[in-house]
Amino acid sequence: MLDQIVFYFFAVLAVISAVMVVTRRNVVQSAIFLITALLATAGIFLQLHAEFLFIVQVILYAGGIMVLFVFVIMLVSLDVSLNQVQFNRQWWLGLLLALVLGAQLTIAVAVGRAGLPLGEPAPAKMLEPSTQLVGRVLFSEYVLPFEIASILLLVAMIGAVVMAKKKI
Amino acid sequence: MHTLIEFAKPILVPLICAVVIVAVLPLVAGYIVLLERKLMADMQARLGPMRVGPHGLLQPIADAVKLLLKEDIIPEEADKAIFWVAPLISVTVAMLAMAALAIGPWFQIADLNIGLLFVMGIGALGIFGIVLGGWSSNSHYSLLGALRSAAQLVSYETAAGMAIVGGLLLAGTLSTREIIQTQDDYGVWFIFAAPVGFFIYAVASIAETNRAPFDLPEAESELVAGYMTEYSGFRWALYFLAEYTNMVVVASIATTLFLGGWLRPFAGTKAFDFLDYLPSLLMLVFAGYCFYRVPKQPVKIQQAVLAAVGLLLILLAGILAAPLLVPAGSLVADAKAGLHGAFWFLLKVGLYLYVFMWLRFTFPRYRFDQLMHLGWQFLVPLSIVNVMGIGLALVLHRQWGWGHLPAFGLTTVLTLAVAGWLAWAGEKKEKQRAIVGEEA
Amino acid sequence: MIPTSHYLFLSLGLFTIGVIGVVTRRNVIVILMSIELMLNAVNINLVAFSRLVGSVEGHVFAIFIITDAAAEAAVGLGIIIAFFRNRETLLGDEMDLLKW
Amino acid sequence: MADERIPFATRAESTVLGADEIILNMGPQHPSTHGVLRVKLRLDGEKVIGSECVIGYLHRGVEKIAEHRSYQQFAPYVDRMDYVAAVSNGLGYCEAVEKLLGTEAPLRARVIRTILTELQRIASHLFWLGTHALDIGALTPLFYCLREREEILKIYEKYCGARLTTHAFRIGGLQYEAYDEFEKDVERFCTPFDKRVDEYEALLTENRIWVGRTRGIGVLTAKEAIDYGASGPVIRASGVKWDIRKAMPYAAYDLYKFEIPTGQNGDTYDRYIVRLEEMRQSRLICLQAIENIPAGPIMGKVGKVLKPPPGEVYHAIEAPKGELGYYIVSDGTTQPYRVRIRPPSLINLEAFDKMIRGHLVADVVAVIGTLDIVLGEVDR
Repeated sequence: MLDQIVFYFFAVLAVISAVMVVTRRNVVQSAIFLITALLATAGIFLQLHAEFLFIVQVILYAGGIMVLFVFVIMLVSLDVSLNQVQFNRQWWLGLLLALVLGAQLTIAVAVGRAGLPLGEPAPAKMLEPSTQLVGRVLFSEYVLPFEIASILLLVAMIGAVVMAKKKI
Repeated sequence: MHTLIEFAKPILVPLICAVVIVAVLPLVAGYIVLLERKLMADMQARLGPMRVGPHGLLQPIADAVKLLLKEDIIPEEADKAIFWVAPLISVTVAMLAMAALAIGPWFQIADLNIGLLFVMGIGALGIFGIVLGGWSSNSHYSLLGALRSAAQLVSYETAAGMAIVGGLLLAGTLSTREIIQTQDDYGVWFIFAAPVGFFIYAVASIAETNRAPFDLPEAESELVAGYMTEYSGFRWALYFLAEYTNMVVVASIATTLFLGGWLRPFAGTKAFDFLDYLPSLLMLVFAGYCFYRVPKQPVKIQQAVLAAVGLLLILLAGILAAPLLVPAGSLVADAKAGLHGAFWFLLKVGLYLYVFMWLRFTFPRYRFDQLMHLGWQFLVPLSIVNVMGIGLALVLHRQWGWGHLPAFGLTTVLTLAVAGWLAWAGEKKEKQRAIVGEEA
Repeated sequence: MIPTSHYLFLSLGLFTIGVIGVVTRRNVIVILMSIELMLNAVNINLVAFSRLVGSVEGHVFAIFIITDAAAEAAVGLGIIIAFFRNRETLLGDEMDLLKW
Repeated sequence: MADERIPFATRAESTVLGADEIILNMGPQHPSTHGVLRVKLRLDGEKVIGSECVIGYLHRGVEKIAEHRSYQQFAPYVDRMDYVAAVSNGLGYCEAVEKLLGTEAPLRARVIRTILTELQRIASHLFWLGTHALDIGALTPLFYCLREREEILKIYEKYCGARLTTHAFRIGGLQYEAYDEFEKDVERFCTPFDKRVDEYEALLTENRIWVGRTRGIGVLTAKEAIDYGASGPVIRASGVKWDIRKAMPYAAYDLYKFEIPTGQNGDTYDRYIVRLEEMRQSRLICLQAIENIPAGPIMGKVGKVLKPPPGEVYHAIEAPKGELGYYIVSDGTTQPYRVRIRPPSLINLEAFDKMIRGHLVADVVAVIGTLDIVLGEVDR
């Protein structure tokens, strides 16, 4: 019961925040709603017993990436963009295509859901200390992707510095 | 009835703990402020608050009432909604971080298996309160203060995180409870195994809580009050509460990870069991001092308040002593772990905070670029070296069978050598820069 | 018990909202944020399936996606800053130069 | 200073990133502009690329008031200029008028004047040290300094009844004879004062953060210092051995031995060292002076109504902040025709822009602090 309440609460919160992200005029408000959406997702992770991912989501996504966003939003001027038209001229076309995509996915899931068993088939015991488990898998089977990801981060860091610096 | 209690038990205990924390924390923060003012006064050859209550003991309450009654000013051009929400974010996040901390073996809201990571991560969200507050005030000072603050927090979180990783390598777990248990098993606090890590965390935690000498975001003489410039009254008080809660949180992390949490000094040694009486004795000494000062108070009511404080301390002493005096096996004797654990934990937190304050009264403020230099060019490399050193020590100890002392001694010396080299190189570079600067 | 398909519906809902944001908004920062939303939706999917199958590999991939999102945000925001510095605008449809 | 570098149009929409430079207005209500100085800073990020000081918020027309007061009546007004060193202001004014009259105060009066002025120098420097350290973030030195300053103010209070705006001297000498315990009080203050200065030094001089915050900040070379007309500790820290007490001795300074401390780099750290050393030297002067205060009258032969012969005079003294000069023109009446005051704070402040350029916002307060300005004196 509690499980259901938690899930649906966070799901509704995430969807509402997501809608707010794309509709708000003020970018700062968009960013705040994005943070809420991300935190709601983190809550869903917690409900799925993915504690480590929950905290990664909070630290990295909400605490790291979004700080970057908020930082940049504050650095660039807002007053001008507040008065501009917020949507593309062909917004209806985009919306249409996006909705078509959404409909396709919905149909796909709706059709295929019969093949999906209900959740929670895995023994809960095995998943309990997910931190250790994730660590073990990450550093044994996925060591190469892990290292590649670190290289990616390094490259991104250098790229960001090169991009943002006035003169090098 | 019985089933109801059984059903409610797993929820009830954390709930009570949570309510206690939320209810008591503002009071504690107020008294930390009083303590800080008194200590500052003592170090600066003056008296500090003396008027409200005996020795200013009721000052925090008076301050709180004043702040509640103050006008809540919102700047005309401010982004009102965000201006409202920002302090709330700060406070909520700071209090949420307390959830995973184990204040004594009995008092903990939730023993998460990501414990320490949770505290760190939730603490990282506090930055939004600062940044949004600074931005929404629509003032240059606030914005600059907020940006500085954000940059500072992000920078020093790296160093603090790496320092914590060092400690976690030793503990092998993230749960706060198990970390302390591990230190009990080892028979040594991690500060002795990883002194450099503790040092890094201490410095970084001061910077993270925006305390002097790293209090640039609210550098009064430069940016007025940083991100809090436009805040007043209760909202300002919320920021203040968040700041002091954060101090308690980082002190608790340091206590848990490096200072042995709720463990008594020499917890494993029977010969030092007399230390169990120390808490009660300490309380009695304080109580005695209170009673000694009672006749010297000028007003009746002040005498009464001071006597009440003394009685409270005696009561505490009694509570702390009771488990030692009754025979083992009864419920009261079992309470020893919880009560004394909480006492030692809080004592260590208090000492850590004392060092915070001491530093604040002694040092001038860093400049922003110096702060960044210290963070990125000294603390971050050193913390990485520290992690490698601890890893090396663990390999030496576990796989090569070295003793604790040679393994950790060697790596600590190595780490210190790297620290010395880093400091020396930084100095040299600084000098070169100065020379180039003069020529240019 | 919550059926796994509910997670999928939530995920695709968030994803679609993200797509709508990307294709309709003009502000580059909002577009970037919508992309983050889409990545986030994918994460829910991965974790839900990971729960279904009973392994943690989904978590590992979610971590990789978060890493990727961080890298993307860093570079993307760097580009936005550089662009804003030169053109003083944040509108995506005015980004019509390949170099300056 | 007042050139048109900064068009001070507040660009409300200017952002930190959007514009290449932002303009930050510091003051007049700002905790560390020492009163009501307003500084307009042109910033590139956090780097100062230009500045302009806006003064006059405390202008009271002191010089104009002088033209409508008799010579004696004007004396209390000068105390209100540099209110943390009121005694020095009074000394300069009294000596200038005496010079105009062609008389000199008796030796006893001059010695007591010297003692009080040197105590004032210590008090002024103490106050400077406390606030300067506070600006840079060290809280504690302020209270140590105020503790010692309090002793000096107590001596003043005993001597003339006032602590801040003392009006201690009269034209022609002194109004009050030194009270009975005067020497003892001064000695009781001076003897342990050396240790007290050591205490401040222990807190600051070797402190890495303090050195980092002050060394190389606000550099003024010897030539620049001379060009800007700087004086006092500001010019001495640049390596120029210029002290009016030695160059053109007044009061009783020619009787005593003391050193002129100088620095080499002319940066904030050197000015700090120079001022600390000056406090030590002032203490030595006081100790020498109280050993032997000559007996005799304290008031010279000056009439009740002062009518100096027509003419003009310029007299400068070494006030704690630098050369404090009085230029007085007399037309033979009881009131001065014109009084012009050369306030050291104002002249030193003119070097501010030169000193701050290229440094960071945080250094602004350090540089304002190191100049040791008092706005009452800058604006008059």
